[in-house]
Amino acid sequence: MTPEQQSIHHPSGLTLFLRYMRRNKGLALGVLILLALTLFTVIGLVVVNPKHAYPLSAPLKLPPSLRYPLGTDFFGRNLLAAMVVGMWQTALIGLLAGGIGTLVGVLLGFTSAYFGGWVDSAIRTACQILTPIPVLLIQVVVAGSLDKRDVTIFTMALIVAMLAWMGPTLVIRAQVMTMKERQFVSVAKLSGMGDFSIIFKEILPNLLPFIAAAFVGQVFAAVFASFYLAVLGLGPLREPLLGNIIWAAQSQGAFFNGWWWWPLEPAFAMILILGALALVNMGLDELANPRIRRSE
Amino acid sequence: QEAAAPVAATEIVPTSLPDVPRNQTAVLAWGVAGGSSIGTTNPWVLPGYTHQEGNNLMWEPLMYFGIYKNEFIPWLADSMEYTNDDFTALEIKLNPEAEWSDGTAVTSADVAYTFEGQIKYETLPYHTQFADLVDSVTTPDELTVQVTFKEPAPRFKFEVLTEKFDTGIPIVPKGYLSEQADPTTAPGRDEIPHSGPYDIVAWNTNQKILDLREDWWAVKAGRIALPAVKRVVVVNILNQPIDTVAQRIVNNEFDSSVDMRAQIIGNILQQNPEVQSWTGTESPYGYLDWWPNSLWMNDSLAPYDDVRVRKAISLAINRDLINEVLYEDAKIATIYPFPLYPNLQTFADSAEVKAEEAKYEPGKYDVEQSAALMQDAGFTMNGDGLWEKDGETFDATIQAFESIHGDIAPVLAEMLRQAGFDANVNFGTDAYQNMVDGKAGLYMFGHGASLFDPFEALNLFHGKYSSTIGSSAGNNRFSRYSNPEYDALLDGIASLDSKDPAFVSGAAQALGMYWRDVIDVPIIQWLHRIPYNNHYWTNWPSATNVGLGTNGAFWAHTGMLVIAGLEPSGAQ
Amino acid sequence: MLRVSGLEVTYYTDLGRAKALDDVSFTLGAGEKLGMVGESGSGKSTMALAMMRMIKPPGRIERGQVIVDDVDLMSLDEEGMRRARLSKIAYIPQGAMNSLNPVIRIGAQMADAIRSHMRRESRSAIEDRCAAALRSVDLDPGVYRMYAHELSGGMKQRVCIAIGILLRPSVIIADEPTSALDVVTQRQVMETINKVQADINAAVILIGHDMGLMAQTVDRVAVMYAGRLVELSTVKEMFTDPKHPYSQALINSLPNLDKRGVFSGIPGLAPSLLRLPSGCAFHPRCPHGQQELQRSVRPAPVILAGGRMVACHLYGEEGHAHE
Amino acid sequence: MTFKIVIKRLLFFVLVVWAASTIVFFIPRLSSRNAIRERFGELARTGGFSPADIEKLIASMQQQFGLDKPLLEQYWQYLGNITRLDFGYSLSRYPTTATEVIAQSLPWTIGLLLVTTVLSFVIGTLLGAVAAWPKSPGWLRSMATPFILLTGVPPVIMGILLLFFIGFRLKWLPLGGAYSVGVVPTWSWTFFFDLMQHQILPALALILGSVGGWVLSMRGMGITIQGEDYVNFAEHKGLTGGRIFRDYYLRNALLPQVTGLALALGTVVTSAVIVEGLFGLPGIGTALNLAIRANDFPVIYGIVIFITIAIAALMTILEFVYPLLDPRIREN
Amino acid sequence: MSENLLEIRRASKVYQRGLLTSKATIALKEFSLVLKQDEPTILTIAGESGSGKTTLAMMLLGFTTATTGEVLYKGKNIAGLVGKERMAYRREVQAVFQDPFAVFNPFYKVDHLLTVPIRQFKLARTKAEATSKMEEALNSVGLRPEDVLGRFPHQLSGGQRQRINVARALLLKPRLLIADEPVSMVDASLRANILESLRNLHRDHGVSIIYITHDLTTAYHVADNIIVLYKGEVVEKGDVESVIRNPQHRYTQLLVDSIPWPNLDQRWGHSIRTSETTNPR
Ligand SMILES: Nc1ncnc2c1ncn2[C@@H]1O[C@H](COP(=O)(O)OP(=O)(O)OP(=O)(O)O)[C@@H](O)[C@H]1O
Ligand SMILES: Nc1ncnc2c1ncn2[C@@H]1O[C@H](COP(=O)(O)OP(=O)(O)OP(=O)(O)O)[C@@H](O)[C@H]1O
Ligand SMILES: [Mg+2]
Ligand SMILES: [Mg+2]
Repeated sequence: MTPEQQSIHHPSGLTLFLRYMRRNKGLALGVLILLALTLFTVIGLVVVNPKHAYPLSAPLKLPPSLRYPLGTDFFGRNLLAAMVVGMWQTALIGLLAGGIGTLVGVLLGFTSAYFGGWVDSAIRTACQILTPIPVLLIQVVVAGSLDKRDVTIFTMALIVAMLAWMGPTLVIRAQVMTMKERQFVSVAKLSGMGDFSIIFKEILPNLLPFIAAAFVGQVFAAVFASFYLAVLGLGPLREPLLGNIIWAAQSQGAFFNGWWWWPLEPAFAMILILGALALVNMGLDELANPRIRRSE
Repeated sequence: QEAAAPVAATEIVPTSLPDVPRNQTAVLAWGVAGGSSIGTTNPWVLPGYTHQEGNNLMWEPLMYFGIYKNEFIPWLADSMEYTNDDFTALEIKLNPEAEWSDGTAVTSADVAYTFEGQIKYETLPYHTQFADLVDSVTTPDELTVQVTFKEPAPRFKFEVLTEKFDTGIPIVPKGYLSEQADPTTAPGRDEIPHSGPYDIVAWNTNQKILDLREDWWAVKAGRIALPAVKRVVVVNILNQPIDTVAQRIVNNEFDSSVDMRAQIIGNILQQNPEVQSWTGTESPYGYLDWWPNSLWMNDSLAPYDDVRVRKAISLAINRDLINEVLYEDAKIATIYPFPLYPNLQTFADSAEVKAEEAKYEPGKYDVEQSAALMQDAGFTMNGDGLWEKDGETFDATIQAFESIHGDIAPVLAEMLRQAGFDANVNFGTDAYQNMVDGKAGLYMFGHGASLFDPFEALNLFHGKYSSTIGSSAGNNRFSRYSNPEYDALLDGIASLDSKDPAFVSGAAQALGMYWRDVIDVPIIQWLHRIPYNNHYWTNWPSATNVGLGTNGAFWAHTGMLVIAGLEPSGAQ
Repeated sequence: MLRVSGLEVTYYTDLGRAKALDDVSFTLGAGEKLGMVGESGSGKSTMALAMMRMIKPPGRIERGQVIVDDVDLMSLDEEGMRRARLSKIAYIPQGAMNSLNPVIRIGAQMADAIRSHMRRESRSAIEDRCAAALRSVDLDPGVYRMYAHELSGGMKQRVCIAIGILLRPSVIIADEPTSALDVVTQRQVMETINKVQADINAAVILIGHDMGLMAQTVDRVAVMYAGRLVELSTVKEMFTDPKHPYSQALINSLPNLDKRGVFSGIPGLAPSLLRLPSGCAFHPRCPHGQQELQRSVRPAPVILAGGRMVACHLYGEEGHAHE
Repeated sequence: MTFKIVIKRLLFFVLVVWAASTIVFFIPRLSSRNAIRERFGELARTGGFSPADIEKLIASMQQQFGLDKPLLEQYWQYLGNITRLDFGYSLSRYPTTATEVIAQSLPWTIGLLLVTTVLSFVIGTLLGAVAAWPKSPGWLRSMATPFILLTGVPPVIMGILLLFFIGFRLKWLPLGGAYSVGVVPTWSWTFFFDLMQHQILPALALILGSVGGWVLSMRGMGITIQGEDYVNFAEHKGLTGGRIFRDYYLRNALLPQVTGLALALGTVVTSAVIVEGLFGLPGIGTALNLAIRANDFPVIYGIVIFITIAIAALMTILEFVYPLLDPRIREN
Repeated sequence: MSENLLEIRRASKVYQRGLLTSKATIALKEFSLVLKQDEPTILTIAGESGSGKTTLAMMLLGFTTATTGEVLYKGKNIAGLVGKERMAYRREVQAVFQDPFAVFNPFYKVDHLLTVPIRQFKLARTKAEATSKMEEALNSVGLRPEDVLGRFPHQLSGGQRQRINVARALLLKPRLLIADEPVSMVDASLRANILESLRNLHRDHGVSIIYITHDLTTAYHVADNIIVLYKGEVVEKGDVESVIRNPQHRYTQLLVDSIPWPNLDQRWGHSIRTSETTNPR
């Protein structure tokens, strides 16, 4: 008895995505930079010899040239190779630490919000108590008390992840709290769904933008923290982590000696990575928070 | 006994400070990380006191030693002689003009008090030497001190009583210290009477200001002319990047600074022609320190207990490459565990030593031979190109210090890695501890021993110091090498004078054993490359202007002589 | 007093252009109350906002005139329009619950409204004016010193009304002022509006979709459908003899005390503004809508006897049914 | 505000400090390293100080630091000491206590960090507010973007770049130090200007990177507030743009920003660790940096705990101030 | 004696606000009610905002537990139900909520609302059977499956969405349906359709309905009996005709008087003083 509803043409997901990106220029730019960096790293890993990222593998102190597009450093590293490997390692730490932090945060956030009661109080209180503690300084304490031989890319990631879960926990918890009050959860219960199905099938998918934003935020924090530790000389020294390269250049007086490319390249890469992550994070925030989301 | 609670030092804030123009001020960049406690001027407050960073301008020893002239420089003492042949008695005659800043004379009582303090207080640096060797200290009159030893102590005068580089003791005022509740904790500040030419007038975390004391006794005594430098400002550059410090020297902000890496000092000289180094504007810019560095190995820790492995490591070191990469082709790499000061150079050039060198080829670089040795020792090369045994590579992490080995350690590690050793660098604060405990296998460290003859350097490897792993290796004797044959050789030459031909041939033999057994792998001579800015001050020490013959570091015990010798350039 | 003519608003959305207001014209005299009804999305709020010139992007006022006391609001500059707001034409918002600033006192919110229009007004004069306004909406003047969270929903709504009448505007637009309130409070608020209007003799436009409420309060009713004004009649005519088929359906679907248990809804669905049916927008749901005319030609508004307006093909030029 | 709430807030404060103290106490003890041993070994190495029996000295120091006692006892004693703000002796500047190290560096830092935090908060918040406010002029709005991008520049890099370009190349500002060489701090304008000159670059390095964070959060909040009915209603009331901006938009959007202020302190101190070192300023950051390098754990503890106390105290104060800003919270 | 489908025994609900402050809201006070198994009925619960209507609904659905008193379903306390009985209760007591948008998970297409209960309660053995059941249910609330299936909730109108909700209830054929203000957020013009669907559910399938509303006009048209709540307490109950035509309690009178009847003859009475609740609370 209803007349045909006028079929409004709904653009495909991709078109909408692209259109959204056009509006959310920050997100687009961030994603673009990240893609470019990924491309650089992936192609780089295929093309360059990772061995050249380590000392004495190339002539010394050469400014950028055709043969060595990014130059070489005091120790005879081919900086192109070093940047490729360093970028890869930085990404690895970032993704690992960010992943762990987010995962723990999501698990705790869900547990806390969904089950409530003393579990919630405990987790929430723990988060609130830990939040004011300057995380980076604690990470410094941890890294500083480790035996240097134990400091690797992976321990770095763990150190960074260790105190990174409070943020996501609180964000996810808050979201689940509001989400579980939403009526579709009640309806799911009425439809006979169990607690776990509700968490995973009803609530989780809706939190994806938040989780993604939290993840990007975590990756940012992790990259920043690992960089910070490395610049303080607390990283795995032999590895060409971007922070380590800057640290090494600093301690060899690179600027004064006129080897400007040595510290500037990793600095520039770091700025790109962190800037892009910041942009993406901001964009995702916007996506997750419909009030901020702009429409045309 | 329970140590009394130390009194914390505090800033010294001047009530008013006379204006001293820049051209009468020497500005020194002080970059000793960690710093001393501010306000601690009492040499007995340890830990806390350091003679570096300007305190050396306040304190004086009995004698200094001019290493480049190879002679003692009498200071508070006019003479200091062993009075018998077996080196068990020593007499010190003080200069009658010597005077504390409060106007009282420096007397034998002060010297005796200084010596007895070393015996009494465990925390003082020469406690062991005094407690083990000194039998009695007597003061027949105001200017004479007599010391008798429990056993022959031929090196006591030089090693302990004379100040050179960073060793030796200053004489402290009995009058002031004996009135303190605990002379090892009273900070001293600007109150403690001292005999040196400068008074501390201001001291905080940023800087330390010392002003000239015009009534300095040494001028009256004719030891030296009144210094032209009216004020010394020691600026704390803390952990400022080395670039900044270099640039500030170029900008004539600093007159001198801590030593620098070869590259940087080269650039400083280029950018500011007024700045000079020890060797003028020529590489290697620095003067020879007494601290040649080796790649030490823990000779009792597997697999470093296998001489084949040690030799293989030695063969993997390319000394030419080190010179090229790090030192602009200056000949810094070495094969000796001692600095080539005049006397030691003569020893190294002796026929006996040359013969040993030809036999063991200590400086040889040969990766293939190295590989052959490793295979012989039961190692195989794994897929990563690293030597392994029983499926595992062995830990070849080099323990080193970032501030001084930041350039060489990574290069060494990489050389080892290229020869198949699983090498890495540890610049951690635990690096030194790992050397002391012997838990690690490889360390970058110096031999702070011989200055005059090779005995002290060779003595570092005497079996009696070879402590077991886990217990600490005393006095930087890290090799844990033990060989009765070697010990016997050393014991045989211990009491001989260094000019004695028997000493030379014995020492050459021991050096041969050192090379044969690759006790450690000598890497580089240690240079101090200090920039000297002639803009305001001239007459800096250099290879062509050795002055009294002391080294040119303003922070060494002899730094006072460097500052006191400066002449104004006339610049405004 | 108020003349709206040819008002047109378009929203430029992701999915296309939505003409949310299409050529709306009507007039209103002082002291008159106009009810504006229509299903959700028919453009009621859009019309109110357009009259205030408060349409925000992606929306745009394409054309039209809103003449209040002989001044065309659309021709004013920004500053002029700002001054006109509240002093000539006031808007009482749909979500009164959240329309008060939570961190400053009610009094300050009233005072700054006055001060923005009368710079030289003295402090005491402002306070008197506010107190009077509060009293006229049956609120204790003590509310002046309170914060929004200290008030109940009905009180907040009345504060908004009080603010609306502060400067005695000629036109007051109240957008669903009671939809979030329960019946008892609803009635009180409506009575307050009536009283206030009598006081200042303003023209009032009352927006809502509750026909019952309209029956109780307004003088004339305007029916909106898909952004178009389809009928404008007195309340009596509307309830006894609705002309437009949509109005008829609307009236018929109302629950009636006498016909308990009988439901008659309007078949079909509200059209999407993005893809309006051709011709008469109501034709797919109209019992008379199957003819070619309805499908292809948009009906022009027709003035019937007694000044009623209707836009439907059933009524010809002279106000006669086509049948 | 009830008595109970005050108690609750104070309890929270104590818990935060306790948690931080416990973490920094136990973490280093999980590793096998011995900071005292390392420290005195290091001292022995750098010369001038070569006690024959370093073991004895270490043992006496262990005792001094109470490290010879059982862990739990140490912990209790440590907690007790913290209540007195006594963090023990500095290892690298023995016999100065960690508290004195902090006290010495604090004046240098408070000035710098306070100014930078406040400046970046004010600039960032205003820019963020302006960026989200649709009526603000385009050029003002576009100012926000570069700052947002700058959040991606770690203060270290910012510091290095500033030092390189402004200090080395352009020679506009001094290269380092808290004030000029040989000058003695006095209460005079000359000294003040000298001091300020030396603070500009480090302050810039800290500010430039942190403004973006405030811009971002303020912008987000601003957009949310802007959609609020009361802002729309304010416009319906015919208020002037300036008043709406100030009383309706900024006032409300500002509230959550204030909460972030306390936490920002931690970030700024963290950045200061490197920036101060870069510019040779003898503040908390440098003290911490040196302590890290020397593994001077009493100073590290002291600073971390001290900063945590400062943050927690600031948070607690803000908790009490917040209700004054937001009447909604005043009641419960 | 026929078994009781639902029995509420002196159930109260007190909300404690905050841990430290002891401010308590009594949302529902000693509420009792019996619904018989074999006499399906439509019962209206009416009352102003905050009178405890939703609280009661949540209690019946087992989403909140009564502070005191109990809720029995087929003679068993719902809090103690486990296993099969619990599943049966879940299936047999269903709800239609006020906000037709909030009940949809925005992540899924609207089909999700229908497929989940089919899957969870194993209402269909094959996919085809499931589809035909869904279509049947949609048809009986006047929706064409092809109009709505495969769309996201925001692509449908409020009326369509609420009708899908009713369709969902229909699909499950519950014994008891709790409809909490099902039409208050729906356009006036669509209310009739939805209420009609509800009534059909009652009439054709023997479903008991608890219709919660503050709108006495619709209550009057839909319900058989009515309970009037005021601040958590029952102030009046009886059959809807007599309560609305002849309210006894003062509050009920006020409520009835305030109904904006869409009838020009039935103006709002002036008997009730308006100043009563106007003072600041
Ligand atoms: N900001 C906007 N962007 C896009 N479309 C909009 C916007 N605001 C309103 N619309 C569209 O304009 C049309 C009219 O909306 P309006 O709010 O005027 O309806 P209404 O009659 O007030 O409805 P209700 O009764 O729900 O308040 C609707 O189709 C709506 O979707
Ligand atoms: N989770 C809760 N915590 C504290 N108080 C609550 C909670 N839920 C409801 N209340 C209070 O209980 C009372 C009854 O609320 P309820 O939602 O049942 O009312 P209602 O009759 O459904 O109102 P409405 O018509 O507005 O939906 C109200 O005073 C409400 O503030
Ligand atoms: Mg509206
Ligand atoms: Mg309710």
